[in-house]
Amino acid sequence: MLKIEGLNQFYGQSHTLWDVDLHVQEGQCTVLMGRNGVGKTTLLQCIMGHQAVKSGSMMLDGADLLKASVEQRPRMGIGYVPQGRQIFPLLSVEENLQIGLPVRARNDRKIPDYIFDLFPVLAEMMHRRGGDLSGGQQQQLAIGRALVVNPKLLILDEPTEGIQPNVVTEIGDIICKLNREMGLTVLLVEQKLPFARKVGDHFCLLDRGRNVAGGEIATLDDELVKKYLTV
Amino acid sequence: MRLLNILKNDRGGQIMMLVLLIMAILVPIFNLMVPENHPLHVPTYTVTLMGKYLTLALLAVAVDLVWGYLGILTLGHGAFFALGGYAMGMYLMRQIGDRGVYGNPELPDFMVFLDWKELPWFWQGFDQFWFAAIMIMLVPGLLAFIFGWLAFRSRVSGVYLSIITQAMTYALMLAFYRNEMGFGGNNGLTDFKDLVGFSLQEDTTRIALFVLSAVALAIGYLICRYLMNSRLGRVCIAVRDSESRARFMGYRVENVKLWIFVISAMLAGVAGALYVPQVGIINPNEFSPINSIEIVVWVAVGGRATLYGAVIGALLINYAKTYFTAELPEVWLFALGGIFVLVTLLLPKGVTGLIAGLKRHKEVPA
Amino acid sequence: MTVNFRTLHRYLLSCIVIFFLMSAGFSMAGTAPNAKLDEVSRLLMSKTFDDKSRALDVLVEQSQPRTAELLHLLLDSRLYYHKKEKQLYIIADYDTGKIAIDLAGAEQLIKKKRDYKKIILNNNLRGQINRILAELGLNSNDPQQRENAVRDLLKDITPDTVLALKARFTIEESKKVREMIRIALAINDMKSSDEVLISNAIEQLNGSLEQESRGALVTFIDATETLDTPEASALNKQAQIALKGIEDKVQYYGWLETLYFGLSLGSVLVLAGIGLAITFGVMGVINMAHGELIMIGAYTTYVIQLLMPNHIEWSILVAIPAAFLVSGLVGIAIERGVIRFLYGRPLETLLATFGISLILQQAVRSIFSPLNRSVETPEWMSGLIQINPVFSLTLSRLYIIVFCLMVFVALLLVLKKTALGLQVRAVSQNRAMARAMGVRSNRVDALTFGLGSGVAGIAGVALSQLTNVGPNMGQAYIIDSFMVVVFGGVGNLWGTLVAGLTLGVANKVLEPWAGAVLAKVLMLIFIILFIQKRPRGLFPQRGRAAEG
Amino acid sequence: ALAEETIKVGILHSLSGTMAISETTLKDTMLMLIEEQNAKGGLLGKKLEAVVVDPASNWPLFAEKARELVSKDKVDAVFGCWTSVSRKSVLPVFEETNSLLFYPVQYEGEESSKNVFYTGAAPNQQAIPAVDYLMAQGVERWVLAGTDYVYPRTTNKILEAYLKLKGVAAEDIMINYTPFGHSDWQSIVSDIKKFGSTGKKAAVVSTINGDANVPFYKELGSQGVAASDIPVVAFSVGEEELSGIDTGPLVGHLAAWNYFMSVDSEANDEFIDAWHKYTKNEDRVTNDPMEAHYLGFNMWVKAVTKAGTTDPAAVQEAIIGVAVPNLTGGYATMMPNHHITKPVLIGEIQDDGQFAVVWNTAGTVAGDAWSDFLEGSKDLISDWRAPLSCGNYNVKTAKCSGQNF
Amino acid sequence: MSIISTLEQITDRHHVYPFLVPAQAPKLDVSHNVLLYLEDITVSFDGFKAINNLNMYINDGELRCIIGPNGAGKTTMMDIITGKTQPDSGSAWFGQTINLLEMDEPAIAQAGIGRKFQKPTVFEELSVWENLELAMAGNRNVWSILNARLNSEQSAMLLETIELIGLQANTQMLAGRLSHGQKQWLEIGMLLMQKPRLLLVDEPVAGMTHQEMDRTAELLISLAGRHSVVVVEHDMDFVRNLAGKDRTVTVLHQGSVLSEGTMSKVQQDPKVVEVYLGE
Ligand SMILES: Nc1ncnc2c1ncn2[C@@H]1O[C@H](COP(=O)(O)OP(=O)(O)OP(=O)(O)O)[C@@H](O)[C@H]1O
Ligand SMILES: Nc1ncnc2c1ncn2[C@@H]1O[C@H](COP(=O)(O)OP(=O)(O)OP(=O)(O)O)[C@@H](O)[C@H]1O
Ligand SMILES: [Mg+2]
Ligand SMILES: [Mg+2]
Repeated sequence: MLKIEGLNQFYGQSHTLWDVDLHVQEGQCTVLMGRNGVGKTTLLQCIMGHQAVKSGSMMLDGADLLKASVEQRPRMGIGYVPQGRQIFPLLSVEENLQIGLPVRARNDRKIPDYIFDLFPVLAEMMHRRGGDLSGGQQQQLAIGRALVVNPKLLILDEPTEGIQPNVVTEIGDIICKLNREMGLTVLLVEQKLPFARKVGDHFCLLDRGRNVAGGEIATLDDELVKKYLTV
Repeated sequence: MRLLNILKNDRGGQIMMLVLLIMAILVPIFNLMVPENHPLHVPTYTVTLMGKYLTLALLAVAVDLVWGYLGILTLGHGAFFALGGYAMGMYLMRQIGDRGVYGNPELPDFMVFLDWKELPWFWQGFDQFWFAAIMIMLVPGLLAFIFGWLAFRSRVSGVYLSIITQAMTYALMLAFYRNEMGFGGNNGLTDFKDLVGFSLQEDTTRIALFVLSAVALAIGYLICRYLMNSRLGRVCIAVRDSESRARFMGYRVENVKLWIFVISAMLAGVAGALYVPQVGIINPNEFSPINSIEIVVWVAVGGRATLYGAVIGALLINYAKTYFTAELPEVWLFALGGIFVLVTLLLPKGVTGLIAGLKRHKEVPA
Repeated sequence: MTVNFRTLHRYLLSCIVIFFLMSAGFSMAGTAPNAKLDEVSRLLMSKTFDDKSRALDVLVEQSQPRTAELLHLLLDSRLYYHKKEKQLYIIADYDTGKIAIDLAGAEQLIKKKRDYKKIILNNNLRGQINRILAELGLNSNDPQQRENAVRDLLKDITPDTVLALKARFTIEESKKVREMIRIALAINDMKSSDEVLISNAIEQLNGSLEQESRGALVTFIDATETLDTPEASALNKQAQIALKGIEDKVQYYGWLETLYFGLSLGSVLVLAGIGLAITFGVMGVINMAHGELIMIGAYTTYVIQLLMPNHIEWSILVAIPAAFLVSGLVGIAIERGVIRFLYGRPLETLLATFGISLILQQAVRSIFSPLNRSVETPEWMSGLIQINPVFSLTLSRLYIIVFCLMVFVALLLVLKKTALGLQVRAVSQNRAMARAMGVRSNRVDALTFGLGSGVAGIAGVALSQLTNVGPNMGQAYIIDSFMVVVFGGVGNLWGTLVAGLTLGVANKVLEPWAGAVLAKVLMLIFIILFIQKRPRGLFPQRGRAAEG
Repeated sequence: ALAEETIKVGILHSLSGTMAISETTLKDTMLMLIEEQNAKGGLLGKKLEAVVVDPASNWPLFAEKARELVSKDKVDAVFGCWTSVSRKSVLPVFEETNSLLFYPVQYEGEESSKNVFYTGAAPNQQAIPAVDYLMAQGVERWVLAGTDYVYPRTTNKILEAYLKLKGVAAEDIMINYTPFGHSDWQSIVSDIKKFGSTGKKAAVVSTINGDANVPFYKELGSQGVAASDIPVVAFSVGEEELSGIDTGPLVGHLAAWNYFMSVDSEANDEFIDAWHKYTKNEDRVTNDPMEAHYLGFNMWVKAVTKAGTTDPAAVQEAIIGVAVPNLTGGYATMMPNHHITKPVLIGEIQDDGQFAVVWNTAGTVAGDAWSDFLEGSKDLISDWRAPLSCGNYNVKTAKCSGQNF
Repeated sequence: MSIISTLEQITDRHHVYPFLVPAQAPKLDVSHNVLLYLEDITVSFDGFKAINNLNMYINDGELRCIIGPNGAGKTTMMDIITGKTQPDSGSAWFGQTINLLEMDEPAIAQAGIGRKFQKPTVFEELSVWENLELAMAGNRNVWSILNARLNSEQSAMLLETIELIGLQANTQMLAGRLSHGQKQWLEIGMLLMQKPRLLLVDEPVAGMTHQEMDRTAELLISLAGRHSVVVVEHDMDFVRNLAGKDRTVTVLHQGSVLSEGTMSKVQQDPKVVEVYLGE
């Protein structure tokens, strides 16, 4: 579904991503892994168009993503849960969710109920300002918000960060459910191995901006972990 | 030696000091020694003009100190400048003595014809230069202290602070326009005759004022640079970045802001005091909010948080103004406005940003 | 409550008069030349005002059927004379008109405009004419006119007028006019020496807010102060009580008036600031060109009036959408051309928009000249609603208050109820994330800035009715606009409304006490101190995010 | 070498900022006058050349630009300034460089400089006759409303003294000052209304300046203050200002000037025609300060011709006593105190934006540098002829103060 | 205050205005071996009780883990301790003598309470080095920071810390350009430089790999003893690691303490399992 090849990216002078390849298969859950600062977030930002790309190609279902503007990407079916949540702090929870409505089909511009089933706390806090929520609540809101645009590809940047364990489990279940039952393709950045193992089908390892390994999640062995995920 | 140390990592500052030094030596020579019709002769008109630019540059440095480094977008710094100017103006008025048109030895002319019977209390003492010299720093400093003490303690920040600084200068402007205030109303203070005994009409006095302005700018610059090179400077940037984080680290943000603000106001006061004898008039218009906004614009054009950028910006824009108002009197606002727009669009870091490239000066860890 | 469309009514009247004259003229053309009318003409053509005054006297003595008509012609400066022919002419429209009509109704083509000289009046003559018309008006068919006539006569009551009033009283049907006449007669009675009459008169004047009633009471009190007969002091007491009652009422209306002035000043502030509440408050652009966008709106009004010189009445209604469009488009151009490159650098927007404001000012100076332009106030907006003699509401201000509220409500709806409102807030809080949610930030920015600018333009239409339309008008409002927006709390429309109205009313309450300058200074000091108490304005953004 | 071919004339009027509204016209007037003079063959056989600068309504900039004109452009005379403060700002420059300034606007008086020629009205050429006129019309109560700066303050001080001298009681005088550009006149107009409704006839003497006038008159109109009830006589509202106001509701209010566009004279017709031709606009109006420049320029031309040189010292001497025709059909003469003689006219606003003259002084009035009604200046006289050569000679102490040239 | 009493105050030459009293906190007194007392604290936002009658005591030198569902009020509690939020009622004492509720943020920080925020907050426009330098303990009045110079000992300490947080390669980098995880480390480093008596650490390992977590845990454990440390974290492995066998773990829920005890005890608490741990 998403096919990235030979991607290079620079922050000013510093070369951050080096010829990165990433293939995300339809209906699968791919986990992007790597140490702090290797460029995972940067890669996702490139997919979302927040960072300019120096060279390389990026296709979504055969459409050239690089040609699409940032605001077209959600319309092409990408939902994004950024690192650090990026909630609109002064909008209410409801408004945070409503932002994505215009992307939905014309006759279906309402927040889907299943989001509140997934995250009951959102329904509870409907009218509170997003910025007032606790860190974990914000994270749930961010996932809910990404689901509003009816994505076919859901991109999550460390979604379990700061979330209570039972909800982490739940989020894992939800991702699995979305992925397996509703056929949503998922691209996930995750540091926590058990979680990654639980939800992921594929993995992709980055180190200092380069691909170093990838494949079925089962092939992610201790050696790789030791080499690329420990300090 | 300590002095040079201040400028150690400050290329722009070094060049500026050098230029100032050369100017302070050459300009008097070219004005006084070179005969009038020689091509190298610098007319007194130009000297005074340059002197004026230098005082404005000092003002811009003062604004850069609080805006560039501390993030306080002050839209009222003109007030401190004007107060310094008024203190100097009052001294100059008292110097006129009985040479006013009404020949009253005590009262300035405007008081005579508005029928004031005696000198108001706040005019007392201004016949002494030392007193005036103290007031030039003290009055703006005190106002900045009171204002800052109130505002920073109650954590007014951002645009709220900007707007109340604007309100401050606006209120002062309206108040000074009132003739009852005893500062000459709209006409302000004019017709100065001499400064510590030297006639303001003499070329030598003007040269002296010019050199004095250059020295004041240099000293002001060094003070600011010294402050910003110190850890205090880094705390300022930290405060600009995230005030609350700095507080949680134990810094008394309000005190840091207050002192920098006061120092900046005093520098502005000195600039105003040197400005007034060179332009020959001080009037409430100097308090006008638009003036204060313009100062900020100079700094932005030059490049924020570099100090020397403020100098460059002030000189550039004021020279442009002088030039355009004579060469394009009918449409010069187009040119000036155009410059502002283009600089923002094309040079996000101001003129100095263009010069210095993207390189950022960093102190190497000891 | 009487609506006083003074000018409108005068205008209508003179139309009727002209029609009358033209139809009457033909029938009179054949009659023998009227010697007296000739004398009037001669006197009117004289250079001295004394002669003209005498002409009026002659007119009245004669009680010509055409007296009223002639007087109206004079008042409306439609009466001219030919320098050489020494004859009076009526010229309906001197600037563009081609035809002059003499008193006999004969038309004549104007060959050289400068040959015809207007018959110039001075204020005394105008006063005289108005008095004559008032006396004539006493017998008018319109009760409103009769009431006005009596009110005019109040100013100077002579035995003649008393007779006329008494005569009128016996046949007068309108209750209001009768009441008015009663007051007039009572004022006259105050001068008599009959105690019963005076006592009744005081009774009658009790509660009357007419200026002259108060005057009569004051005079009476002053005159009887020193007399110490029991009757006189009783009457004096009675008069004082009546006066006190009147003055209390006057004071009460004085407060109402101050409140009204305050609200109207406040609504001007709100109108000026509310566009900025969007561009600055919501979008975060420190828009120094806001004042110039107001100015563009005002100039649009001017241009519209130029385009439809014969429909000044409607021009304002056309100008509102036009100004919204023009200013809005200029705003969009500014946004697309400059500001969009500056998002995330709010301080730089100050620099750029400052530059833009200079350019716009100079552009207006180059296109329209540096002079102020004259924008006419349509008839339906001028005049006042006279509630009573001491309290009236100026119509133009009333419209502006209402207009301000309408604009406010409309904006509130746009921001609260439309997707645009939500999107613009999202964009201003986190641009990158908003885009990642599919918000077309370019469009949103352009539209929002256009909206704010358009509203500024609308404010310009309103301001053109109150003040200068010139290249500097923007500068006059920019500071106040920022004060209002910030005082109310950035990003809060309600704040802007409340702040504007509060500042307006407070200013007007302070003004009589401190004078206009000090009042303003005090307001500024108040704002400074208030911000110390509430560092985020009247209606602050609350919550974790706002605290930073 | 080329520079010597022309005689340079400096024009120092704000073309931007708050004063551009008034001053731009004067710049055009000067350009027109210079063009006409060149068409007549120039001066002393040389062409005149105008040097225009923009002091941008900024007072220190006025001084700077004045110095630039004099020392850099080497102009022979400068025509310019409008506000008092701009004049005060440039005054030392002209005195220091001993060059000439022609100042065309009515002002508060209390000044007489060797280097300045005041071609506008002094208070005795405007304010006092206006009050006399109103008094003759039966006005008994007076509102003196002005913008808070020196001109209104001085004028009102003079008027107050004058009115009291004429027996007006203190409670019949109301004085009110407003800031520059004051735009909300509701309360003040309402107060005026109240002040004027006590039965005694009241009038407003307005020294309101510039931009504040439009909202003031609009408010008068909308609160229904008619000229026949409470006339307003203004000293700073001329045809130019009226062209920015809808004059319909203002008919009958007054202004006192030394010239009106509507004045019926041949010179005036010619001047207006020339102006229309020069500006290519039939609707442009003329006003009093324009006439002042007309007079000042012609006086300067005549004085230069008389002296045979543009040397300021020579011109200063030659110009005293020079008389040139004014636009109202008489003559204006430069007096020894550097003020000129002028007729005083009172005009009423008409609905076409013009003034109709309703009264005028029999002859011309000489401008008085020092008011006879002010304590400090009663004893001062000004005479720039030798041997006195002093702008502020105190007849009591026989001293001349404050000259350092 | 009435005008009269104000006047009296002004004329009373012995009256000392609060603003004239130097903002010097009294000396820390931990004679009862308790460093932090939180008693009966309640906070509500627009009617919502974020903290409800909270009582908690932290011993001197203790390492305390606090866990609890999202929105339980953990961060809010830290806000109260550090002076960011004023509670509606209750008391907070630092040692026996220092009343935290009467002090503002800088005073509290200077008294010896340091904090790491949930969302990493560093000075983005200063370099890593400068961030740490500013955090370094020392006199914080304006005059002394103006004259402050790094001595060699301090520099060495800085370098040591940088090494500890693994940012050697980024010393001169602007902190704003660090990745999320790097910022976390930097903030921990800043906290260390500050040498506080009490460290409040809000979710220090969010965004770190497992191995980094272990390092962090080690670091925090090594700090305990000399300092008191309060750690909020959702990662149970990390918490287990920290709490070891005998350290106290507090579970907050809906603004008050739900359960307290050793890790194993807490883990077994069915209420905790229900609202927090799951399974
Ligand atoms: N705006 C920026 N400018 C310069 N360099 C940056 C910027 N943002 C990130 N970097 C650098 O790019 C590298 C990759 O950062 P990125 O945020 O993609 O890391 P990450 O893999 O997501 O790490 P983490 O797990 O900590 O979130 C880091 O070394 C960081 O310092
Ligand atoms: N300023 C505020 N206005 C309104 N509600 C607030 C505010 N601050 C906090 N809250 C609410 O108080 C509750 C406690 O928040 P807090 O951030 O302390 O939780 P937490 O325990 O830190 O959660 P997490 O583990 O998710 O970070 C939350 O429900 C939050 O929505
Ligand atoms: Mg990341
Ligand atoms: Mg938290």
